[in-house]
Amino acid sequence: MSEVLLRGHELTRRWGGLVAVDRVSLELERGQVHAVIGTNGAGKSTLINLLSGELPPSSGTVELLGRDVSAWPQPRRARAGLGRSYQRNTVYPSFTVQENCRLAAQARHQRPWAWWRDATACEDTRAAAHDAAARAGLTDWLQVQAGLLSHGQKRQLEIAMCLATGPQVLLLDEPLAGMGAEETERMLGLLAAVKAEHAILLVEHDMDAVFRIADRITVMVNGAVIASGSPTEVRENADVQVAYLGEHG
Amino acid sequence: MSMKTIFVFTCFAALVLWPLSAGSYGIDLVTKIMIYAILALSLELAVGTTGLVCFGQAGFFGIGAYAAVLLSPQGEAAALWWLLPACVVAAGLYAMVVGALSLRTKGVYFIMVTLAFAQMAYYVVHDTSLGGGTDGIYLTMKPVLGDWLDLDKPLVMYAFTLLGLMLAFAFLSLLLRSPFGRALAGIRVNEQRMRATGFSTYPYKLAAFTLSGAMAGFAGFLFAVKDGFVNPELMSWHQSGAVLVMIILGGLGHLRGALIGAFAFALLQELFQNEAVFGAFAKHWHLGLGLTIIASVALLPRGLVGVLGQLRERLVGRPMRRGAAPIAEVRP
Amino acid sequence: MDLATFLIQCLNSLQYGLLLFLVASGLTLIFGIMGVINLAHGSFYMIGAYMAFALAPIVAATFGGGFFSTLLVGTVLAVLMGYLLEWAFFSFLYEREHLQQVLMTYGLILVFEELRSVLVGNEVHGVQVPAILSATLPLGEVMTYPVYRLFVSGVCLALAAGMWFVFTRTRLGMMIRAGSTNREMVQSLGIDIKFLYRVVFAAGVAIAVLAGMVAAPVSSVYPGMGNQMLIVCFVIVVIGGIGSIRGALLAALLIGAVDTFGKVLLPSAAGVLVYVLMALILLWRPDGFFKAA
Amino acid sequence: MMKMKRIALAVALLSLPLFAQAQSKVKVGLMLPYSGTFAALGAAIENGFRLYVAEQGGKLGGREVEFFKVDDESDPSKATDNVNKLIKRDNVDILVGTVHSGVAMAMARVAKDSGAVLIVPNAGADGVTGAMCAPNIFRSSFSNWQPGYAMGEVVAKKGHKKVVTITWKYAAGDESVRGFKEAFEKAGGQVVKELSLPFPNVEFQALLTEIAASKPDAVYTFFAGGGAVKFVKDYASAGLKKTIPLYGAGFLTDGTLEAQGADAEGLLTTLHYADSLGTPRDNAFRLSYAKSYKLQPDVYAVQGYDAAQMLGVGLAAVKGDLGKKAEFVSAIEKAKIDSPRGTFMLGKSHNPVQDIYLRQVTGKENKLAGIASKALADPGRGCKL
Repeated sequence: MSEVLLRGHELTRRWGGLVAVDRVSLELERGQVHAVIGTNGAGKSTLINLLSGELPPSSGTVELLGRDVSAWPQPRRARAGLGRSYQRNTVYPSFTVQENCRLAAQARHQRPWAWWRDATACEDTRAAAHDAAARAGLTDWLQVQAGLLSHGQKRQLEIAMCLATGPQVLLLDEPLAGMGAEETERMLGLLAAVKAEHAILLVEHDMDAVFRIADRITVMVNGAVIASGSPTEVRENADVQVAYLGEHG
Repeated sequence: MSMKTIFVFTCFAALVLWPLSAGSYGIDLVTKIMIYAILALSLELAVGTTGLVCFGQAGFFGIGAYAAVLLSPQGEAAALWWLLPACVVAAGLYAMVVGALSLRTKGVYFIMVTLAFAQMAYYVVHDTSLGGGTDGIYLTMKPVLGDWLDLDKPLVMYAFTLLGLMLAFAFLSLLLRSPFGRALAGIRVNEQRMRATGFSTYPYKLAAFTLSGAMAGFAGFLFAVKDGFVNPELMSWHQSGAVLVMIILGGLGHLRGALIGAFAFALLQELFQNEAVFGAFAKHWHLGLGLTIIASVALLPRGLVGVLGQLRERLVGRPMRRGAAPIAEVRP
Repeated sequence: MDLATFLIQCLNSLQYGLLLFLVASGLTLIFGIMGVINLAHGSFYMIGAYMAFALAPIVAATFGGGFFSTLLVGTVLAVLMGYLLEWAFFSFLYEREHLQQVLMTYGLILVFEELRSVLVGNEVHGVQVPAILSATLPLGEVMTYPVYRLFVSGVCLALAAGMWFVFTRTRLGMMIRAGSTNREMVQSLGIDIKFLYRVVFAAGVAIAVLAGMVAAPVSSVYPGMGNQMLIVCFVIVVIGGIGSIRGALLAALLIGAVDTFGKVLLPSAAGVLVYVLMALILLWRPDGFFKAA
Repeated sequence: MMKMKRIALAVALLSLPLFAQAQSKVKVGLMLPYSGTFAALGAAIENGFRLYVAEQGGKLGGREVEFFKVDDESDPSKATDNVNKLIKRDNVDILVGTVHSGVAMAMARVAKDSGAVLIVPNAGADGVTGAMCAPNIFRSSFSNWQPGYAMGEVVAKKGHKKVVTITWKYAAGDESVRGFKEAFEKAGGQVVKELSLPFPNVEFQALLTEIAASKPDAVYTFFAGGGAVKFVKDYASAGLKKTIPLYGAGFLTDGTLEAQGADAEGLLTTLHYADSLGTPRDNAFRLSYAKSYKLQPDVYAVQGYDAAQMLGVGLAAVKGDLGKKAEFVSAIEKAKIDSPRGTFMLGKSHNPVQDIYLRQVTGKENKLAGIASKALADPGRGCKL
């Protein structure tokens, strides 16, 4: 049966008088890609920030692997298996691909006290890093400085860094932004390949891609959920057609 | 062996051989510069490595120096084996308190809070009789280690300082390669990302800041022992500013930069003050120093460390293999 | 402290606070909008004071004017100087790390201070209070209050009002505010950001120079006077919130009060009070009173 | 030809050590502030020193004088290195310096350790000829205690009972006020309030209000340089000058009168020098100084001049041979220094025992108004000479 890894319950975030996220509840299951779509400013990124712990919610709770993690700071949630990527490229440009992944993998085995040890000599983090890079299709680029990668490769590296932390849940903020057709294909293939073991939340603007890959779709307008269901249900939902799809023609 | 390693080894070899050719003044001068190099290294750990721009390093330096004087018993020499660690711990403790509080702030605000805490230390010794007030206080007996280490002899002091510098450098080199150091590097470039990856960044930053302060305290201890005299001016913001200038001049993000910067800054002062070179104009040596600094900013965007790379680019047109990553944003 | 003394002390703190604001406002402008940590700001204040001293005879000889003509000439020169300095020393630095600018301004401090020594010398000088402002008002039984100090406060208030007006009511102010929040956006709006920065820098320098000139008759003119001002100005800018004019005003008045009453009530801790205050405020509000406009 | 040459060579070789003895220069290291707040003082001291040497034909004790200069920047944290620059790099025989007390304390420390002769031409820190005193450390100026003590006697004699003191919170100010208080309270007066503000803060208004509120009979103050200018002007413009007499240590009105203008007019201060002593010795000195430098001398120039005199006395006694340190020292100790300020001798702790003058500002000069304390000797507390 399906296994819920992350559950957001009645999450709300207010900025002064503005409600950026309004009582949003959702569940992420292992093996599923759950897409959140909505216009700019609909509150999608804020939702990711609430789930990952980057922002404290005004109200509502987050449950990770059955535990209430609402009070946990972001790093603790991350170590407990919550990985996220960012809209902007956040890879470390002066590090190589391998170092980027290794640094991410290190989050699980931090060993900060071992000041005499060479970070690169740490076998388990090295293995995790190589594994993550391989799954993201970057094995050939391991020794290349991240700043020199193409845009698509940087996005892949983002995913690889997420994977390197050994997460259960992946929160991906527009992984396809700014990609060409070929790069998009590669990324979708990558997501399809990793989804079996993870629960994935996908915030994305590329509708074709979303409807191709998503198992569930949640539509947000002005911070609130107006529809949620399978791609077919969402496609046929009248509110969605008016509020969102209609505009796009 | 990389160019980097060769450079560092050459430098240290030169420092080891220096007393053979230098007079007693040369030995004193280089001892002083090496103490400042340790101070610069300590700041490099905070600023260049972790991205914490500390404008109060002189506070920790001064606390190390004052601790050396105040903890020494009256009329007899203290034992080095406990005095040195005590000074380092004193400075480190203060750094820990300052860091614990000031790490709540970011950017320029952080710069100013660290300055504030250094100024507090400054005024405590300046305005109270605790440490002799404005006239400063003497360290009458230099610390000893058994009978065989006499820090009163300039050559012994030189060797001791050089050893300290080497150990500091080696320690930091190892530290930066270690998991801890890599995490600091990550925090410098993008702290948010590090948190999202699972690093609780606050303890990392606090640890780095405390280490940095403790190392500055070590430099302060050496300073007090070398001069036998400490004064509130050790903690003044001019000192903090000067060390910051050293590491920027040398090139941020490199341990070598701190070394080069400390030497360049001190030697430039020596040069422009030298009457044999500049005659009557030596009196206006600030002008020469200032213009040189301005020129170096204009011409050497990566600091003195980057000079070779820049030359190579100019000659061969090949980009550096590894550009220095930008320092954490200072802008609000 | 009886009530009369207390009120006089309040007046003192207000007057000192306003003077501090005058110097600090130029710094917060440059700091907040251009992101330049300008260590040389104190030097501009010093240059202003020396201008009031050194320009006066020259201005008197050429234009036959007095103190106010000197102010005018000095301000014009300051704008020119700021404009040229930005072009020569800062225009190529915006793409670099901010610490490079710190190094640059540190170099400028050394150069300005030494040029001062070469050109004007190292003596202490006084600047005459202009005759029409040299009167004093009685205050309490034994004290009098010089009219010139009131004039200084007046200049500060006028400047505060002027800056508020420029910021909120003019196109230039709009561009400046936009430029401080988003450089790229301003450029895409077709505004020449380079020119804008140059204007802001010139304005910041001019304000500091003006502050120095106005303060010269009460502060006198001596080597090292700029560096004394520098740190307290940074304290004000940071407490107030970088780039915030009203924050700087509030912070300056606060520092004025702490300094004034600290000396009287807690003389043994007077030096450290300002820094304790700054640390406390920043721990309470890590971004100062007001975030930049 | 060959023979001539050989003889010449032999003579040259023979006379070499002799010549060397007579011709080698005595190296004087001047460690003074050449930049920063005290730069003008450093220049005056050097001028005074060089003037005396020039008057002696460029020679002291039969040896030519060679100068080495180091800018001490008035920064005590660099002081030890700067002294070492003179001692170890330039191998100077004599150290002269400096203005800033903290720097002087560092110099005293090095002098004490290394045995080098140090003559302090200004810094008044009591400790230099107190706890730090040593046979090889001399002072040609004053101790902070001296003018303060003298003024304490003067103010008491004027019949003032309650006095407020105000100064910067730093060693020189504290020591001066302590000297004042000692004499003033011994004579039955009372210091009702000791005001201070952090160095180098110059915002006096709050404290002036405080003075006005406590209405003392008089105010005693120690300020110097820019702070002195501003204090005197603020004091006058606060209207206090008319109601509460202001007395100060001499630096309040030395080198600052031009800037203080009319606000300083009539002020009484105590110092070991005044602008118009009118003695033949002083007149000659002032004329000679004005001729050489196109400047009027001040107390700093006198102190520099006398530092050179003291050195001259010592060198003459040993005929230029600094190896005879004990004789050198005792010659200076016994000497009557024929200073422009009036003849003085050194006390046990090597600080001048000198008349402290009461001066009144008239025009742009510190005119002599009497002798505040005759042959006043610093107590040299803590000195074990």
